[in-house]
Amino acid sequence: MTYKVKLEAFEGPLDLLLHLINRLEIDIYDIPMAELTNQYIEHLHAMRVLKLDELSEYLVLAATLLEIKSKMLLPVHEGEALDESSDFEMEEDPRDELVARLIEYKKYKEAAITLKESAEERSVHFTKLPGDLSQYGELVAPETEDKLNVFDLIGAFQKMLERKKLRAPLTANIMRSEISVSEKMDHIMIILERQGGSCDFDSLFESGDIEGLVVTFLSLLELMKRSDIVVLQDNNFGKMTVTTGMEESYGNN
Amino acid sequence: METIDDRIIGMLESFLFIAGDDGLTLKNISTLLQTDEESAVIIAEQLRLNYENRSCAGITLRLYGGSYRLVTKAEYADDILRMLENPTRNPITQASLEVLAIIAYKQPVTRVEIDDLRGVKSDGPIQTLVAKGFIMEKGRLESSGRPILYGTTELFLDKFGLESIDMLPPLVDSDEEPFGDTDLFMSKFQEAFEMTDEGGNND
Amino acid sequence: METIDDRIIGMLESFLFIAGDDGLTLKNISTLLQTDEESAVIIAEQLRLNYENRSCAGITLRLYGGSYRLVTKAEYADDILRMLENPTRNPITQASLEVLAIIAYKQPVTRVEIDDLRGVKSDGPIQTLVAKGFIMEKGRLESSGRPILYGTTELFLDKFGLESIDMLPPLVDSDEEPFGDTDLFMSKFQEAFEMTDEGGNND
Repeated sequence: MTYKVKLEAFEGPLDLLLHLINRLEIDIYDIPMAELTNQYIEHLHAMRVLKLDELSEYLVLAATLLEIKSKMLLPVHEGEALDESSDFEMEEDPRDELVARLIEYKKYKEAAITLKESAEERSVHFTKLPGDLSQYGELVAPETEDKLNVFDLIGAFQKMLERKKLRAPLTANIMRSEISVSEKMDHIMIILERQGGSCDFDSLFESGDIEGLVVTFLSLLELMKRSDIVVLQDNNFGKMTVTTGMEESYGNN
Repeated sequence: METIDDRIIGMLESFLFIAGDDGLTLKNISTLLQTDEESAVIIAEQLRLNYENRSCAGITLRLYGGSYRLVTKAEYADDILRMLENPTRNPITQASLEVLAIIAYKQPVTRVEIDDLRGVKSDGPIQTLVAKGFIMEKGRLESSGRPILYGTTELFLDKFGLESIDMLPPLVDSDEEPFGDTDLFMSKFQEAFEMTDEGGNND
Repeated sequence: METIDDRIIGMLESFLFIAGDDGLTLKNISTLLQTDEESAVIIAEQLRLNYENRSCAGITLRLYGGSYRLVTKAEYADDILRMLENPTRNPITQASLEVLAIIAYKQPVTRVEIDDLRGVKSDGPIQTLVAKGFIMEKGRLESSGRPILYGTTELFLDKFGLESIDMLPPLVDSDEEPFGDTDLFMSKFQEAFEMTDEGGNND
């Protein structure tokens, strides 16, 4: 039988074994060692083109599989297997330890899936930044008598990254859809008109998020290119002034 | 008690609103409302019910990691994602999830125990989980090498929507029966009567 | 128009909730609700009326400086001041802890860099941390204004139980798993198996 298998990434030899057991529809409590070992080694073979050091853990398990397989081939077992009543002695089964390991691992693998679902459920609930109470007074921080925990630092840092995500979008995303360069160009010209033909370069950049500032800057460049405005600077690092291009004295190259 | 004063519910809402994602513990709430914790639970539950019963409410109350937080209702998630800059959710790899599950259920636990359970080295995932603030050192094992014992953090509980570590769903085996050794034996016993061939590939 | 859909009111509440102190302009609101500004005004007004008419509401809607904001009701102002005296859990405030984390990991670092990273001014927490002796001036940056460079102190190491600053657990951005190699390995591994696989013919 030939079929295509799309394999997910394996998390280790036990994960690979579970995958094979599942795919081959093997009963985990009665693993056909020969078949499973062959399949496992076939997979290892394909993996061998990859990094060897990452394979070492897989190889250790391969050795275990082979050992179990050979133990099961011992004639004592075959003889007993013919006799139904001797099944009570299956606690001696060389596969027991492996089965126990697989089952234990599987439990946590499934718990991981549950955790992931739980995290997904949680992720549809958004919360807000704490309100700013600084205008009412200092937050009182009690004296730090005990040892503090480094992991609190990490927690604080991660929380801050989360908060930044909440803070950024509300300004940025909305702005982007709203203000185009051409709109901003009109806006700048209106400001210039109101202020009698000139204004501080900096004043155009006083508010807005990064997107907004970039749009403002692009608009200025475009206006300069069209010679609608001229940007003047008295000396290096001096204040820059934006004026409407009316003032002929500076020309408009 | 039968009728909770409207004003105290409003007060709790205002506190929770200010606290935002810091949330408030039951202790915080009872201190702030100047009441005992038992009453605080009842008031919080009434606030939650108010939100749930009001279809025009965009927010509701949740308890994560021991802290009550106001959060937006799930039904608006897509609308909110629309306005978020970078709606990609924090990806966590399968390996990290496995390690996290082991730590959550077996804590405190050493790296070696985790490695043994998974059959692979778990240094990488552990490092990631520490950096994400989901796990932390909970002391050292008093044995040779004094290995670090790991446990989960409150941030883990928050991000995974758990009220407390006791609220983790019980570990289950994929088969319906949560079986011990006896059951393992019994199922083997049964199988032995059903079929004896090693191949088992009868499809 | 006569009867406003409950859902859109809830949606507006959820948006305003997340916007917090920043608030939303009418234009923002109409964009987000995908409606015109006239309707947005009506929806916002309905939300405001809901808050005002509900005596158990702790928050309400206000229009300040062109932005709609959810705010706590005036009647709870005195109660909220209690929150200043009853800080939650940590013996050090969340804000200070954030600033301390940034300084610990990124030192030497200027106030402006810290502000940028947090997205809020950090003068207060920095002052507190200097006063507590956790951080100190470690020189000046040779650029315009010669801003102060901050770093952590011995006391910081002592209080946080660190032998040296190198003993801080590694930190990664939450978005990236630090183990590119593993992923590369896995993707190669997957590639290797994307091909046709001979299975089940080995008895």
